[in-house]
Amino acid sequence: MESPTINDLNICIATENGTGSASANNILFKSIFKMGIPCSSKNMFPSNIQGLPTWYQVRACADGYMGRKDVIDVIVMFNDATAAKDIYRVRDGGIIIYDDSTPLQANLKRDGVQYLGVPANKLIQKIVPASPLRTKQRNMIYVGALAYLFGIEMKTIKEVLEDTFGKKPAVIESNLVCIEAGFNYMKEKGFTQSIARLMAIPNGNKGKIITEGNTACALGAVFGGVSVVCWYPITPSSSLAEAMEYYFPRLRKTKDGKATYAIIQSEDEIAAAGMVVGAGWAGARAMTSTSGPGLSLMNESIGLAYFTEIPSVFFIVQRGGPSTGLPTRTQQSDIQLMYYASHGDTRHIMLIPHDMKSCFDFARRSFDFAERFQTPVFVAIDLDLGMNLWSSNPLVLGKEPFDRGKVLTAEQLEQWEKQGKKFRRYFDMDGDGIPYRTLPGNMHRRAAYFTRGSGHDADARYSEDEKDYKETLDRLRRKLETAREYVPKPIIETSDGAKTGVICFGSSYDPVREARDRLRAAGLKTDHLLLRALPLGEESREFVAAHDRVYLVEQNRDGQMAAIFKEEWPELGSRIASVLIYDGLPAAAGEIVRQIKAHEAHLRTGAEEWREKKLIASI
Amino acid sequence: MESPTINDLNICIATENGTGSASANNILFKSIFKMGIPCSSKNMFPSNIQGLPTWYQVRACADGYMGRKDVIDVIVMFNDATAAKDIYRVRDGGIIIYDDSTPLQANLKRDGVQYLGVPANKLIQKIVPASPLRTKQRNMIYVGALAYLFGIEMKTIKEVLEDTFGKKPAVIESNLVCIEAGFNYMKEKGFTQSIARLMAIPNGNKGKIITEGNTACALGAVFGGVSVVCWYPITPSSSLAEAMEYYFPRLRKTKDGKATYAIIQSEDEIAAAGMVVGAGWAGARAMTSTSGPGLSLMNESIGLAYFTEIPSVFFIVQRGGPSTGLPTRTQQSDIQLMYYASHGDTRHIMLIPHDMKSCFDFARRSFDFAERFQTPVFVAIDLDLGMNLWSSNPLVLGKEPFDRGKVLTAEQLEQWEKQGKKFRRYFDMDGDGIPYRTLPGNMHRRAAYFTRGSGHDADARYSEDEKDYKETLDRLRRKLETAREYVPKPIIETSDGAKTGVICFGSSYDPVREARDRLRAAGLKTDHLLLRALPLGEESREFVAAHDRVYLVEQNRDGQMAAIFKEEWPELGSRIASVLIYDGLPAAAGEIVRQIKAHEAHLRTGAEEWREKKLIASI
Amino acid sequence: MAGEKVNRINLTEKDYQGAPSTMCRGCGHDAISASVIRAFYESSIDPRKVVKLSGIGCSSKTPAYFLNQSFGFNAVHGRMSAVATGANLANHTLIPIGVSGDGDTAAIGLGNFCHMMRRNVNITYIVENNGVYGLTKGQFSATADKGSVMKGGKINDIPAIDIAEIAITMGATYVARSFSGDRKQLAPILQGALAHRGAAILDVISPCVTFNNHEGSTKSLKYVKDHLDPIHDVDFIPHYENIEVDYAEGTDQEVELHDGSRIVLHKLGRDYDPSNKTQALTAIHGAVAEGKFLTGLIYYDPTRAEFVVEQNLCDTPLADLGQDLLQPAAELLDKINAELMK
Amino acid sequence: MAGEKVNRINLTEKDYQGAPSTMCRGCGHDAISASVIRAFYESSIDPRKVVKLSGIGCSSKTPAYFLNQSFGFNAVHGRMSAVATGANLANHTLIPIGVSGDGDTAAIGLGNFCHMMRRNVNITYIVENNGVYGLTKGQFSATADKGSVMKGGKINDIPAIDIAEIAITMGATYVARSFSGDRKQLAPILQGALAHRGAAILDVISPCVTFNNHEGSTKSLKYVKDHLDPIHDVDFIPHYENIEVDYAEGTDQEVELHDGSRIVLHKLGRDYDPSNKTQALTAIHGAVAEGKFLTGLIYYDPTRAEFVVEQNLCDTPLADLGQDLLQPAAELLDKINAELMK
Ligand SMILES: Cc1ncc(C[n+]2csc(CCOP(=O)(O)OP(=O)(O)O)c2C)c(N)n1
Ligand SMILES: Cc1ncc(C[n+]2csc(CCOP(=O)(O)OP(=O)(O)O)c2C)c(N)n1
Ligand code: SF4
Ligand code: SF4
Ligand SMILES: [Mg+2]
Ligand SMILES: [Mg+2]
Repeated sequence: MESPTINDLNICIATENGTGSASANNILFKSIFKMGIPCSSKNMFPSNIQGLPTWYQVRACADGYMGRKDVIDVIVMFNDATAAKDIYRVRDGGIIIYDDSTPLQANLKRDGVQYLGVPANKLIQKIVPASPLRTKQRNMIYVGALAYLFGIEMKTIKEVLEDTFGKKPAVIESNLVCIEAGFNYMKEKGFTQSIARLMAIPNGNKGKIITEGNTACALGAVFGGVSVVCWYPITPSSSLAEAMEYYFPRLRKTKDGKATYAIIQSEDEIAAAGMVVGAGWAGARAMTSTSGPGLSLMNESIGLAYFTEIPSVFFIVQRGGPSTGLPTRTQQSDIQLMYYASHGDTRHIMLIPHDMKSCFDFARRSFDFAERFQTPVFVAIDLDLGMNLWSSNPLVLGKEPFDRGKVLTAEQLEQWEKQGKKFRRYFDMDGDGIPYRTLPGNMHRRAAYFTRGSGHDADARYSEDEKDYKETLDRLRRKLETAREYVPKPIIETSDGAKTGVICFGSSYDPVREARDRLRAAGLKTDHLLLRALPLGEESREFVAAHDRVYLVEQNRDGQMAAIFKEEWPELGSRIASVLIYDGLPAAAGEIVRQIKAHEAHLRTGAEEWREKKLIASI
Repeated sequence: MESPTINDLNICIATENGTGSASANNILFKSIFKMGIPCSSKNMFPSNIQGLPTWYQVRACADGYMGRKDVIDVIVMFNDATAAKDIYRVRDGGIIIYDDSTPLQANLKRDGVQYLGVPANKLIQKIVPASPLRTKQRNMIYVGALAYLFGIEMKTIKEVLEDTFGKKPAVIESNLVCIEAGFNYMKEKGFTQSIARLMAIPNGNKGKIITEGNTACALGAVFGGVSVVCWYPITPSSSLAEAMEYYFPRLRKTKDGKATYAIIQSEDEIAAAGMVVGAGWAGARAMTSTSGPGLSLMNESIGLAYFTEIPSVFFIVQRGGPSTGLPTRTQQSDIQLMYYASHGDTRHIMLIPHDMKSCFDFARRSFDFAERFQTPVFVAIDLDLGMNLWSSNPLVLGKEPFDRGKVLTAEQLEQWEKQGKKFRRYFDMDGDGIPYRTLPGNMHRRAAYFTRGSGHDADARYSEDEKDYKETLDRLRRKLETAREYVPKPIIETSDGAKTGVICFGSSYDPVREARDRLRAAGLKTDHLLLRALPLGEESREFVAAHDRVYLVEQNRDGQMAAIFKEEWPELGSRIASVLIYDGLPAAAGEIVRQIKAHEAHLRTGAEEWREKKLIASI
Repeated sequence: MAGEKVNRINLTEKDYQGAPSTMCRGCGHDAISASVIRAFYESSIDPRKVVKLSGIGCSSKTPAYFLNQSFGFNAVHGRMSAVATGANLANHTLIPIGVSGDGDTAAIGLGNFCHMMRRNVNITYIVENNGVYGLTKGQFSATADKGSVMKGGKINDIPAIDIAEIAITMGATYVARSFSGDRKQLAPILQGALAHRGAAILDVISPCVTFNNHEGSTKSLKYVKDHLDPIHDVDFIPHYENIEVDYAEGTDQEVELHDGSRIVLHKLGRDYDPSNKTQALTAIHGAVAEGKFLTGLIYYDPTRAEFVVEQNLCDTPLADLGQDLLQPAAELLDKINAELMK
Repeated sequence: MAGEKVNRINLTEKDYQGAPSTMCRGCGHDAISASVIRAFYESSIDPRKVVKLSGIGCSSKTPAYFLNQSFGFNAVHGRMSAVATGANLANHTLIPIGVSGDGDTAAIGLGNFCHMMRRNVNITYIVENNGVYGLTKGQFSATADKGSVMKGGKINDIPAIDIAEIAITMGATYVARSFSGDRKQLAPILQGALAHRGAAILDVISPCVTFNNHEGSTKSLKYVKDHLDPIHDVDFIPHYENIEVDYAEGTDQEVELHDGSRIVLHKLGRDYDPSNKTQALTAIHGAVAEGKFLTGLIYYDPTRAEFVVEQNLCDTPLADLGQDLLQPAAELLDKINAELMK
């Protein structure tokens, strides 16, 4: 028998959606958090409103790893539809908690695990009168059971109930009764387990917040001064715009109660993008948020913004593609679509947050980048970052003034005239590829110009001249080159003498951190580069160049980010080996370790790899 | 004074569009063609219906190069608006033909060229009574003038007039009078020139046809058995669908006069793509044709077709991007958008014709590929191929039967059942990634299945299971790997011991051929690979591997095809140097030679190149 | 099985069922699926000749929950109308039933939807109209009424699109409105739509019990029930039933459909002629002004030919044509070559 | 310059001109541009406060050919309505004039166009309606009449979308139809539209002399002229002119606009109340049935608030707000952090 770990536990709760388990899971997770234990949660929910399977994982991890863990210690098996598979989700030696109101069916029995029955249905029938609430509150039973088994403090649970339900003592009480019923039942039965114990860490999570990337992005945008938001509902990005709908009225009203923002649910994504382009053109900080299918639809308007040089911000919360794919699962598979979005030669600035703080910061600063570079800017996250709860240090508002970019007011134009300088909308006066602009409403007689997505010259006049055209394209490329130095630099961690590098971005960060620790323990030292933006910069090149082998971890099938590295630096391309996770589940350290070890065990040259590629997909 | 070349002449005609010069230019080009001289024409027309500048180049070339030539021998300067620039388009020693009804303005004079005036306005006033026709027929004057000067036979011109205007002797006559007026004027004036002479080559173009890529593609599709065509007008692809509208009624009616096709002008590109997907699903050979902006809009539906595995063909006639860009100029800048179209992990089959015969053949076979692989297939051409007139050997109908792919009829299903085989829509029975399908209307009781763009299992059931999902993605990738061996192979030309390779595709083929000849003459032997499809195959890898340096010629700013090579074979990537042409004009050998020579003169390593990249755009 | 009722083609109503529904318990959409099953059963339509089409949304999931033996296509958001048009061209002998939502049809899909109706594409197109985006959790859709309240309290400030009004305006030839809970009305209307050749648009108010069933919503179950305004009672008489109906003079009206089936409208207190476009629109405007849901067969135009007829397609479905008919003879290419030599 | 006529803000009509047109000689679009210039001049609107918006097409090019001193945005095909909505939100003090084509608006742009009207976005939106795609060389557009003949001889087999009808149906608050050749009618209608706050939709029949001016076309110059059916003569009286007009009792009707300007409608033989939606639609249907172009101010709804008003925006344009108003105080973030600790 193993001796219990302390604060190292991975619980998976299998329920049916629409049964109110979200509330129970939330209480469970927050209670562990409130005990001061580092912890994270992952919600694997269906693209449906009621009746399909859903899994929620809560991971307590003394070492502070926040990524999903693929090894499950305990499963709460409350969904009959998936039970036959769920019993194999738990590791050998793990625990299965099930409702033994009726006896366990034969096909749900397996060896090597501990079954603990709690008659949730029976208990709940006693407590809650027949009502729609009953199904919902039945879930509180497992909260109590888990609390008893692993040592989650009832006092903390009560606190969380109070935090959650605020001024509704009846609700607090009714939930508490159910939780206690689960707790007491386990206690009465004298159930024990020996795999893990949760122990409060005083001040452990003190000062920490819990939030989702979508909320952090929304707050970043609100504090970043966005004033026109046009969006169309789509999972997993809806909650970003909805968080803005929630915070805007609280944060962005004038003294006389008027709005310093407009937030519009448009009729589709094409309209949302069009509105953003119109608003950006007219001078507002404007954004939209969407996911894969919406991004595909926005392609044409993104090209328009690129070629007419209109600041505009696109928050993309990635989900499982292609097509409708898995709308409620996570991927990083729209990297190439974002970077190259639209027809013709286009490349775009992308900001890639990896935690709650960078979600907030990058969202806030995205408008600075968009206005500085007069171009579409992507803020790229994914469902894992966007919709799961993450613990984080508090969000901090940077003190920098907004960068509104090269906008000329009527007064400045007057100055320019005096200095004999001429305002030319698309002229590269500073050699950085970025021209000056004026905003509609500017009353200077030289302010007005004509914007068009068709060929134009430096004075914004219609032109089909091949030289004008090439000049525009070259300048746009120059702008991108300027951006390389400007966008958030990667964060690099080196350890002495490591010959192997690992690169990742976004929600892979925590799993990769954990994987690297495990690899180090197994004898493989690695350096790390956390990529935070595109276009790529010199630091990334140097990092690849400095290592014999670089593992690029990403959550898609085709190694999309690796392709961008290879395009930039073909001579370094063969050092890059892709670690690819694309089953829709949040990345887990275990799989990363597995792939890297497999690769190390069987090092291949580029050409061999190419020949093998054809087989890889079938493995 | 130079002695005249024989059958080597590059004429540029500058007019205003909407003035009927198209007709004159056509007569001119066809007359030279009819004389048996290898020749080509390039039309640089505006995105406007009347009143903007347009240039038409006719190149006679004894050596048979069909690409645009950037050195102009003669310019017909019939557009006042562009005259000041046009005089510098002609090479030193060249000829300017202008209308000297009024004296030449001072700013239109330059040294080193021969001015020949023909009073077109005055002449035409005498011949044609004041009527809208007058402006139009004025253009015939320069046809006559050129005929006299360079020796285009009047008898051939007459033949061409007859071919063109068929049974309208009055029209033939009225045009002829104008042509003769130009001819006779030059003769009377005794004008001579000594740069070039056109001399008939008996049977020179015998058996050759003249057509446009859009027509060749349209015919390919019609003979390829397409039965549902849904399109939305957009230059330069409209004439592809319009050619189908022309040929369908002639070629594809049943005996009782009913249509074996439907050709629908849809309300937009999203509808066109949606209709094609619906028709492909229901079993028709279905296609659409569009250009960049339409392709951007079709992104979502393309992903749907990819993930649901529906045969569908997308003809993309590329134009100058990004955004509206230069709608009437040529580029190859939608390569990445096509190859990666839509969100999520997607890669598509692309067929890339380079001449009229391959336009026809690939268009025809695209439906075989689409049905064989149950996936979207792109036929990628560009404005230069699509809308310019090319001479070609006649189109030949291959004898192969249609490949309808793995479609199971009710009878076959019955067989399968007897053999104990089960029809599973998305099951990889053959290991090639390609599943079997049935068509709606199949009356077998096991035929029906449910198609969806969301996650599904091998039996086409809704699934969010991570294993089902990964399996589907892996199989789709496997399908692409199968396609590598299947799509048209590149055409490779080698010369003994060349260490330098050149790769190109599509409309670059002829200019590259010419450039290679010039380079050889200058001492640089090159091998050549004409790429004809994506995904890339082993032959392309071997070609790159076999050369120290490979120039990849493409008509875009960002080296989009090079990026795909680098993604596939990073270890070979640093051998590839991009030759990039992206000013909207058809590729010309001169520029290709210039870039390759410049590169040879200053060979760079990958890393240096990367550092220089930032500057390149500004050169 | 023994003793179970069968229809004319020997199928039981069960044979028209689909996979178990994953809608919320009580969702209007499930009730509509039941009516769909009923209608197909009653009309004795062979499910293997039917294609089920949809977009994306809760509503759009429902084709999986009826007619298991039919091919189905759950396309992308808002594009069912285009996909259906394509399928119709490829095989006009299939019987297409489309299910969409108010978001799918009236928001993102509006343009394509309108053009499908303009073309009079043959389809039975049901809009399961709940005034919200169900699947994305309750945002207002374009059919939410001005003043209607969202679950969170937000008030809608833009007027609703009336599906029946826009359908009539854009050229649909069979336009009806009904209520998910009224199978008695909905099933015969559906049977009529299936017998009609052309764009049959059914605006079926279908309360979303999870996100739009509260006080303040004008699409809650209660609100809808309280505001129904049926024009007439509807009966369907299939073409193969040679029934002579005894019409009450002046109260019943018969509408003959393309396949010879008939719809009988039993007057409910007012005169109404569904073939009059202006009158139909006026009636809709009147009901909307009173906050009522006008239900019944609102508009019917038997005169317009369906889309594929206008296209002059050969009788064999295009999808079934072989190379012999799809590929012109090589000599014809030679002829074209000859022309291109001129 | 001396002696040239100026308007109230001291500008000559020339000051409202744009770059030289690149339309075909005789194109209706040029005539409309001239009316636009006239209207702005007559209404003494400062061009620097105007934004010109368009999609893609011949028509959409025209904003470059008037009001040189105004900002212009020639966006992508069919999306002007969305772009205009965004610009309006960013700066509601700008005076937006949009020019689009029948393809741009009624084909690819239809969905977005409808939703812009549903929102009653403030704009003067002109559809230069020629029944064809001019810029892509003469294909049928969605406003081509059924039976109309294309230059090559093809006959259109789908009914036309009537811009005025759909505009009224979708909630536009000022809907007119006119003819490019009738500046006397068009200019005052334009002035009225500019004075109106909300979605003003002008369906202006504008013959394409190059691709749709032949026998058999129902949008040729001749055909249109022969089939005009004006409801009334129209006069515009700007708000600053305190004229008391002597109305002929029963024949003249005055319509007051949001800024106090007035439109005077002089009856032409029939009673017509532009504020009655159903009547307006009926009149359109009637005219369409007779193959006529009903012109004049067809519908006007002064009661609905424009979109930005519904959004409760602050008076300063959003685009002009500084960091002080756009960025909440750091303490507010601290408060939120505290909430997120729960
Ligand atoms: C292009 C695209 N945008 C957004 C979505 C997200 N989405 C899924 S369903 C839906 C709305 C469904 O509403 P409705 O059509 O009314 O159906 P209901 O769920 O109410 O039955 C949306 C916006 C999507 N799937 N695709
Ligand atoms: C997305 C997209 N599709 C197609 C086109 C090609 N296109 C340019 S203008 C036009 C039609 C214009 O017709 P209309 O709006 O009626 O304007 P008109 O030229 O008749 O004034 C089309 C289809 C385009 N530019 N963008
Ligand atoms: S969310 Fe609403 S529409 Fe969707 S299934 Fe539930 S009740 Fe029905
Ligand atoms: S093509 Fe037609 S619409 Fe375009 S400019 Fe010419 S006449 Fe006008
Ligand atoms: Mg809905
Ligand atoms: Mg038009």
